[in-house]
Amino acid sequence: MPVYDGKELRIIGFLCNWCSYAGADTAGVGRFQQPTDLRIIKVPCSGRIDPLFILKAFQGGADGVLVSGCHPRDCHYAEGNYYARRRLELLKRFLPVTGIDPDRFEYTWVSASEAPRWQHVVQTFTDRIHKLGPSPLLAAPLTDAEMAKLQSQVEAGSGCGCHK
Amino acid sequence: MLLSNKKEVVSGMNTYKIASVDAAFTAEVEERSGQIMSQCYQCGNCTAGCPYTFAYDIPVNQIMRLIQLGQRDTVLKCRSLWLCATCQSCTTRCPNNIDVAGVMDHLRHMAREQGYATEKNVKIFVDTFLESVEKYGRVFEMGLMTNYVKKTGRFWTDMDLAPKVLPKGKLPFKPHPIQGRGKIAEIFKRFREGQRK
Amino acid sequence: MTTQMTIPYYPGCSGKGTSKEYDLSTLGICEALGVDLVEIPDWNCCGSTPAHTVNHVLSCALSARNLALVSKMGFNEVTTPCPSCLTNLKVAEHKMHKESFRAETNALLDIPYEDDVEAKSVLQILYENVGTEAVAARVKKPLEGLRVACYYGCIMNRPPEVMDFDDPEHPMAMDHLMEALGAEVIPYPLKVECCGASYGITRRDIVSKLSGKLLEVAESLGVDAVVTACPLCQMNLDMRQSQINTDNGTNYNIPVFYFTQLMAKAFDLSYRIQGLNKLIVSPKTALARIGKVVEKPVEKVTEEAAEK
Amino acid sequence: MTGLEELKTKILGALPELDVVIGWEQGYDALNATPLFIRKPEDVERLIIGPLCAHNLATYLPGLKDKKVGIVVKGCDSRAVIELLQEKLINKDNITIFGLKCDGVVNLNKIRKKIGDLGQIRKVVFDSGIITITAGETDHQLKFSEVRMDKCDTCKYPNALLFDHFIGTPDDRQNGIEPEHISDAEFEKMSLEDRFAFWKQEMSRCVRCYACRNACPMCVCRDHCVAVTRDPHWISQENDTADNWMFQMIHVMHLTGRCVECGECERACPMDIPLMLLRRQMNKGVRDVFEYEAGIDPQGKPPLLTFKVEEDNIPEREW
Amino acid sequence: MRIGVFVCHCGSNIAGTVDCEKVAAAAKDFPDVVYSDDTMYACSEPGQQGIIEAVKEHKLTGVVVASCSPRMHEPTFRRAVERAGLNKYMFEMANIREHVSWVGKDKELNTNKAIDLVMIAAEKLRRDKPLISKKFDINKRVLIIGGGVAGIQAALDCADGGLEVVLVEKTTSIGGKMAKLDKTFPTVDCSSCVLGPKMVDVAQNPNITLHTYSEIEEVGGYVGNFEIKVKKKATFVDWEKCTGCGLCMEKCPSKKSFDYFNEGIGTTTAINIPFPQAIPKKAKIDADFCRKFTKGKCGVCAKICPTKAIDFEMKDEIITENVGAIITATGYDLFDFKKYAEYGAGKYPDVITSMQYERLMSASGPTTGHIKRPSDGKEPKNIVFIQCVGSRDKSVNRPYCSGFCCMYTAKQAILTKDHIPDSQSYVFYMDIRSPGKSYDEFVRRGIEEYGTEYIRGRVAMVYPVGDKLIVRGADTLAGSQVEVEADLVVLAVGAESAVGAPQLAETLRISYDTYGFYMESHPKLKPVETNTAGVYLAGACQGPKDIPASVGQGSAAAAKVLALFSKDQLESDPQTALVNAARCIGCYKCVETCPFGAIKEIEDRFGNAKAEVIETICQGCGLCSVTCPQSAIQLQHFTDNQILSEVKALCPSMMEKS
Repeated sequence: MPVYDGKELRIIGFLCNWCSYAGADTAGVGRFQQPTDLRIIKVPCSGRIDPLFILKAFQGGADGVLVSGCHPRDCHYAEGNYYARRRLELLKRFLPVTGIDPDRFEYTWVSASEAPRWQHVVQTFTDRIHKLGPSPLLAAPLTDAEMAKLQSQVEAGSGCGCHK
Repeated sequence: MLLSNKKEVVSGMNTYKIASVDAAFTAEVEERSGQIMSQCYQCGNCTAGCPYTFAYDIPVNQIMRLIQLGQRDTVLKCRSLWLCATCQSCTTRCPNNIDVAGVMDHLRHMAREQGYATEKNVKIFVDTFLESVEKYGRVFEMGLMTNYVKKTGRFWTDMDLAPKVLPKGKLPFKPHPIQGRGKIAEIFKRFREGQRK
Repeated sequence: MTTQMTIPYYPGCSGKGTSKEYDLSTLGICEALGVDLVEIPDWNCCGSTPAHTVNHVLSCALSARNLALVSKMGFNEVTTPCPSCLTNLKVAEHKMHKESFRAETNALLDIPYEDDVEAKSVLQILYENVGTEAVAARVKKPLEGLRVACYYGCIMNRPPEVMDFDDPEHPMAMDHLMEALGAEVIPYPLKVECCGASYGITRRDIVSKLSGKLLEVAESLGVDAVVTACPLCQMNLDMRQSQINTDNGTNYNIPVFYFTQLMAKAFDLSYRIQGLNKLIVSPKTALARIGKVVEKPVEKVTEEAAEK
Repeated sequence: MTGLEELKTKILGALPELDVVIGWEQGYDALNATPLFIRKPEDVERLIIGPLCAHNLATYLPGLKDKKVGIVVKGCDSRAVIELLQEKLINKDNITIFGLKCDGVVNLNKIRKKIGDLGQIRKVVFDSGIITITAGETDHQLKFSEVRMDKCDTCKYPNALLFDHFIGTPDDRQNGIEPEHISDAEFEKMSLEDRFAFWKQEMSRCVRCYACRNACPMCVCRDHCVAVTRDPHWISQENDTADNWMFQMIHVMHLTGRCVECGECERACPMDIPLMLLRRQMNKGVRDVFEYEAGIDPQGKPPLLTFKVEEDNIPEREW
Repeated sequence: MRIGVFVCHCGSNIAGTVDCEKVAAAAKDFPDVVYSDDTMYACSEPGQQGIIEAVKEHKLTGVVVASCSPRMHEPTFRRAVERAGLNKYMFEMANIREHVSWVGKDKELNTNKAIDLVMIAAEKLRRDKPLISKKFDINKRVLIIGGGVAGIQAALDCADGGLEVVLVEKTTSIGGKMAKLDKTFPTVDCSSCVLGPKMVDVAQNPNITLHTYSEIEEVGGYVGNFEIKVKKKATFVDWEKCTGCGLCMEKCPSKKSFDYFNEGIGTTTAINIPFPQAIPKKAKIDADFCRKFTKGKCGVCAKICPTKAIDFEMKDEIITENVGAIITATGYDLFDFKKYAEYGAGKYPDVITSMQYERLMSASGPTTGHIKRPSDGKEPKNIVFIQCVGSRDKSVNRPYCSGFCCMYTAKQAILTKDHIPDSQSYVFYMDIRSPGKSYDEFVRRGIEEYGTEYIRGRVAMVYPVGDKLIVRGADTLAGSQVEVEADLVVLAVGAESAVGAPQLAETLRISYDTYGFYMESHPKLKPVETNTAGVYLAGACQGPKDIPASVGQGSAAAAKVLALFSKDQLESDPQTALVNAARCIGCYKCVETCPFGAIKEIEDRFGNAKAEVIETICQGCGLCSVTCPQSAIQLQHFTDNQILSEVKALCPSMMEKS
C-alpha cells in the first residue's frame, strides 16, 4: 500500500514492546495527536533490531527510519538496549558513507509513561523528514545528469580517488 | 489566630463575566512573560510571602487568578501592580516555578502602555528617576528628590531627614554627569522610537 | 598584601552618594585583601528598579552597556557591592543568553554586548575568591563581643536561578565573614525579607512597616547592630530609623553597618575607609562592646532539651 | 620480508607436529603468487616470501579448525588470526604462527593499469623501492610506492602481532605512514547526493560473484551466508543495483568492529569496486566510538559483543 | 494459508476516524487473505463468537484482528482463536486504535495507515508457526521483600494458603511505618494494637522464615524458579543466643545514638532493640555509635550479656533462597523536609515532621505520649500543621499528591486536642483530599467537633521570634495574608519512593517511574502484577497508599501467588529463540550476549559445537538473533523473515516514487 503521495512520506518505526510501543499506546490513550506518516513495527526489544533491517528499509525506499527503545537502565530485558545503542550509533555514523542523510535515521528512548515525549519525537522526526523530502532511490537508474557528473569527476581525478 | 494584616475595606464586589473571558489578555501575559498561567493552582504561597500584601488592593494570588480569568481591566487598573517591589519572594517560593514577580513586572509594562497609573506617585518617582538617568547617565539623588517633590507637590517628603542627612556630606548638590551621557540619551531615544513602531 | 586578583568594579550610583561609605570601605578592604577593583570607565546607571518596571529591553540595554564596557576592558567578570545593580546586571546577562532578546537589546546600543560577562557581588567575591580564612588572617582587631544580625536583603540571593549564589532562604556568606572577624553572629530569621525598597519616598508607610518589622525582630534578639550588604536596605534601616520610630511609636536605636565597614574596622583600616561617621544612628555604644566579655544568653534550656 | 631460509628451517622443524603449513609459492608466472600448502618436507622448497605474497592465508584457518595448522603471516594477516581467536572461531592450541615483518605487497591491478596486460611475466625483481618486471625481452620499471596495495600506505602494523616464531627482526618504522588513506579524504569531500550516486554506480557494476566474501577471513558463515538463503530472505538472487547494494551492506555490517582491513575483498573483486573504502569508513566509526581496532589484542572483546552502562563516546539522546 | 481479517470499530473509538469498511475491503486483496469483515466490538462475546464462526466456516488457519493495542487484548483474542481450534499463536493484531484513530484526525490518512498496519500484520502472520508452550515445575515458595504492613499481610495470607514464605526485611524488626504510628484514621484505633498481633503471627507461623536486617543481593532465574541471594547484615549480636532481655541497653554507655525508630526525636543506646514490640525482639549494635567500634574499647555489653550473644567480629553473610514467586512490598520513605528551608526545617527544633509528631504522641515514644516540643520540653498550645510538604510541588520535583497526608493531618489535629484540651490546631492546606469510607466525615469532625482551624493556602515562611514560631501563610478564601504564632510546627511530609528502590527494581528486572515507584503491569486491570512474570507488587512501593489500600494489595498479591502456585507446572512463553543446528557454527556469540544465560553450549552427535536455547529461561528479547551473523538462532514469532516481510511490505524495493 503506497503512502499518500504529497501528504505523507514513508517513515518506518521499530519500537520495543515494553517501553516505546507502550509509550505510543499511552500517547494514544491520552489522545496526543501526531502526524500519520509513521508505520510502527513492533519488536520485543531494541536489541532485536538488526541495523540491516534499517538499511533494508532504506533500500526499499523508506524516507525515514525511527528506532525507539527503553531508556538505558530500564530495558525490560536488562541489557538489550545497551547492545542496541552501540549498533545504532555505529549505523548512524555509517549512513553518510552510503550517501544516505543520517538525519533520515534516528534512535531514541521513550518509556511507557512518556506520552508527551513520544508525541514530540514523532512530530519532530516527521517534520524533519518532510524537510528532507523523499529519499533517493537505489532502484531508479542514474539520471543522465548524475552519470555525466560522476564521469567528469572521475576524469578530473576528483571525487573518489580509488580509480585514479 | 493572629490576622496581622486586616485588609482595609474593599469596595463593592464585581461579578466577573466568566463567559466573556478575555482570552487574548491571558495569552498576552503568557506571551510577554513566558510563563504558563494555567500552571497556577492557587496555593496562595505568593500572597503568603509577599511583604506588600498589606498595602495591596488585590493580593497577588488573586491577580494570578484574574489573569486566568482574562479580567484585563481589573488587573491593569489595580494598585498592587505599582506597589510590588520585585523582591522575588513569590518567584523563589512558587511550587510551580512560575516567575510571579516577572509576571507582575510585565503587567506593569502593560498598565503603563495602556495609560493606567493607579499609584500615581510611584509612577512619577519612576519617571523622575529615569529622567535623571537619561539626562546625566547616572542618578543625581538630590536632583531626583527635588524634581519628585516639584511634580507631586509633596514638599514635606523626607523634610525631617534633612538636618540629619545633609551634614554627612553624602548627597552632592551637583550632578556628576558621565562623559557618555549622550550615549545613554541615545538608548532612551532608540527605545522610544522602537516603542512607537 | 600582594594583588591576587584584578576585577572590574561597578560602584553604582548610590556608591557615589548616599552609600559613599559602602563604596569607600569596599575599596579599602579589597585593597587590603589583594583584590584590585578597577572602576569601569564612564559606567552608567543600571536603571535600578524603575527601569525594569518600565521595560525589560530598556533596562537590559542600560546594564548591557556596562557589561560591554567590561568586555572592552578585556575582562569577563565584574563585581558590584549593590544588590540592586547586581540584579540588573545579572538579569541582563541572563536574558541576553537568548539570541533574539540580545539582538533586540543590542539594537539600542552603540557597542553591542556579546554575552561574555558574568556579574558577581562583592560579597560573593570576598566569600568565594578570597575566603573566610584569608579574611580571618587579615583581622587585626577582632570584633569579639559585638553581637550582630546579618541582613542580606531580598534580592542578593533571589531568585536562585538568576543570582546563583548562596542559599536563597538562609544565606550564610555574610554570617561566616562576620564570624571570621570575631563578631558574634546571632541567627537572624528575616535575612531575606524585604525592607520596603525605594518606597521610602513615595509610600513611607510601607517602609515604616516593613523595616520596622526587621528592627523589631533584631531588637528582640538583643543584637548590638544590624549588618547589611545593600545601600537601599541600609538607608531604610539607618536613615529612616527615626521615621520608623515616629510612625510606629517605637524607640529603636540600632546602628546599621555595611558589612565592609565592619571588615575595615576589624582590619584596623583608616577612619576614612571605615566611614563610620557617615552613619545616621550612632554606632558608638555598639562599638564600645567590642572586647567586652558578654554574658551568654539564656539558651541553655534549649540545649538541654535537645539533649533529651 | 626477509629471512626465507630462516623461515624454511623453522617450518621444517615444526612440520612433524603439524598437518599442514600454509605459505605462498610462485603462481602461473613470476608476478603471481599463490597459496602453498606444505604437507611434506619437500614442499618447503617451493615457499616464497616477498611483496608478491598478498594473500591473507588466515582465510583458510576456520575451514581447518580441527587440524594442526602452521601459518605464515604478515602484520595485517596476523590481525585476522587474532580476530578469529577472539571470536573463538579457531583454537590457538591447533595453530603455529610464523610471523613476518612486511614492507608492503603489490597490487596487481595497479601494475596492470600502469603497464597493461603483458602476458607471461618472466622475471620480477625488487630493488631499492623499484620493481623491474621482465616480460619477453622488455624490462618495465615501476616505483614500488606507486603500485603497492592501498592498505600498505597507511599500515601501522608491519610486524606480525602474534606469532610462535618470528622471522627476521621486527620493523620499528613509524614514519612515512599516511594517517589516512588518500581516497578517504577525497571521498569525505563529496556531498551526500554524490556519494549516493557514486555507490549506486559502483553497485550497478557488482556481479554478485561473492569473491569478496570468499576472500574475507572474517566471513566465516560460508555456506550459511544470509546473502544466499531463503530463511532469512534478505535479498533476491536477481542482480540488480538495489540488491547488490544490500548485499554489500550486509557484508559491511557483519564486519562491524571485526574488519582488520587486510584488503582481501577488494583484491579479490573482479570488478574493482572500492570495497575497502566502505570498510575503512566503518572502522573509523568504530575507532571514534569505541576506541577500538579489530585484531590487535587476543584478549580484547569485539565492541558489539559487549557494552558499557555509560558509554564514553555516545552522546545522550537529545529527544 | 487461509487468513481472516477482522476490523473492529470499537464503537466510535476507531470508526470515528477510520473507515473500517474500507480497511476490511482493502484487506481482501492481501495475499492469503480469504475472509475480511468489520465488526462493532471484536473483543465482546458476540465479536469473539463471530471470529470463531468465521474460522470454522471459512476454514481459516490464521487470524488478524485490527483493533486496539495488543498490549490490551492480545491475550483475549489468542484465547478466542484457541477456542476456534487454531493454535493461539496463529494470530496477529494491528493496532489501529492507540496508534491510529486516537492520534490522527484525518480520516483518509488514518484509513490508509490502518490498511498498512493490517497488511504488515497479515504478512507477519503468513510466516507464523504454531507454537506449543513448554511445561516446567514450580518451586512453591514465595519471597516477600519488605516487612511493613503490606508485606506482613501478604506473608500471612500466603502462609495460610499453605505456602512456604521467606520474608526479608531491611531493618531489624518488621512492622514498617505503621509500627511507628500512634493511631490510625479514621477510626482512631491504636496502630500498634492492630498491627502487633499480626507481627506476632508472622513470628509464630511455622511456614514463614524471617530474615530481618537483610537485603536482596541478587536475583537469578525466572518465574517458578528464582534463585535469591540474601545478604544478612552483621548485627554483632548472635540472634540464636539473644533473648531480647534488654540488659545490654540498660548498661550501654553510648546513650546518644541516633534513634531511627523515633525519627531522631530523642536518642537511644548503641546496642538496642528498636522498640519493645519488635519482631524479632533482638538487639543490634549500631557501629556508628558503639564505642567498641568508634574508640576501640568498651565491650560492656559483651561482659554483661547473660547468654554471651555479643560478637564484635560478626560479618555480613550471604544466604541463598530458592523460590517460585516474589512479592515486592518495600514501601516508601518520607520526603526530606530539610528541602523546605523557608520553613526552617532542620534548623528550628520546633519545626518537625509529621512522623516525628507521631512518635511524640505515641505512648511508646520518647515522651511516653506526652506532647512536648523538642526545644524546651514545653507543652505546645498553638500547633500549626502545614500540608503538601513534598507533595504537589514541582519545584522540589514532587508534583504528585501523596494521598494520605490530608487524612493523617486531620487525625493528628484531633489527637492533639485529645492530648492537650486547651490547644488550638491550625492546618494550612490547598485541597482536602479525603475520598474514602468515613474519611471526609472524619475531617469534618475535626473541624466541627475538635475546632481544628483549616486555612486554605500555602505557608511562605516560618521564623522564630522569642520562643514562638511565626507562621506566615495565605488564606486565599479570605484573600489575605495571615500569620499564626505557633509553639510547634508540624510539616505533613509527603511520600517518596523508598531509598534504594530503583536499584532493587533493577535487580528484580521490574520497571519504575520517574520518581522511583514501581510500575504495575496495567494501571487498571493488573495493579499488583509487574511486567516480569512471577514478580508482584504490594503497598506503597507502587505509589503512595494508606494502610487499608496497602493491606488490600498485600492480600491481592498473595492471591496472585496462590493462583500461580495452584498448578504444579507452569507453561513458558513459547515465543523464544530457537537454534537451527545446521547453520550454527558454534561461535557462541549468542551465549556471550544473552542477558539471561538462556543459551547453553552443547556438542552434536558428531562432536560439533552448537548452541541450544533453554526455553524456560529464554525471555524472548531476540538479542541473540542479531548477534548471530548467519542467523542460525531465530526468535520465534519475531524471526528475521517476519520482520523483513513487514519491512518489505512497507518498503517494496522496486516501487517508483512519483
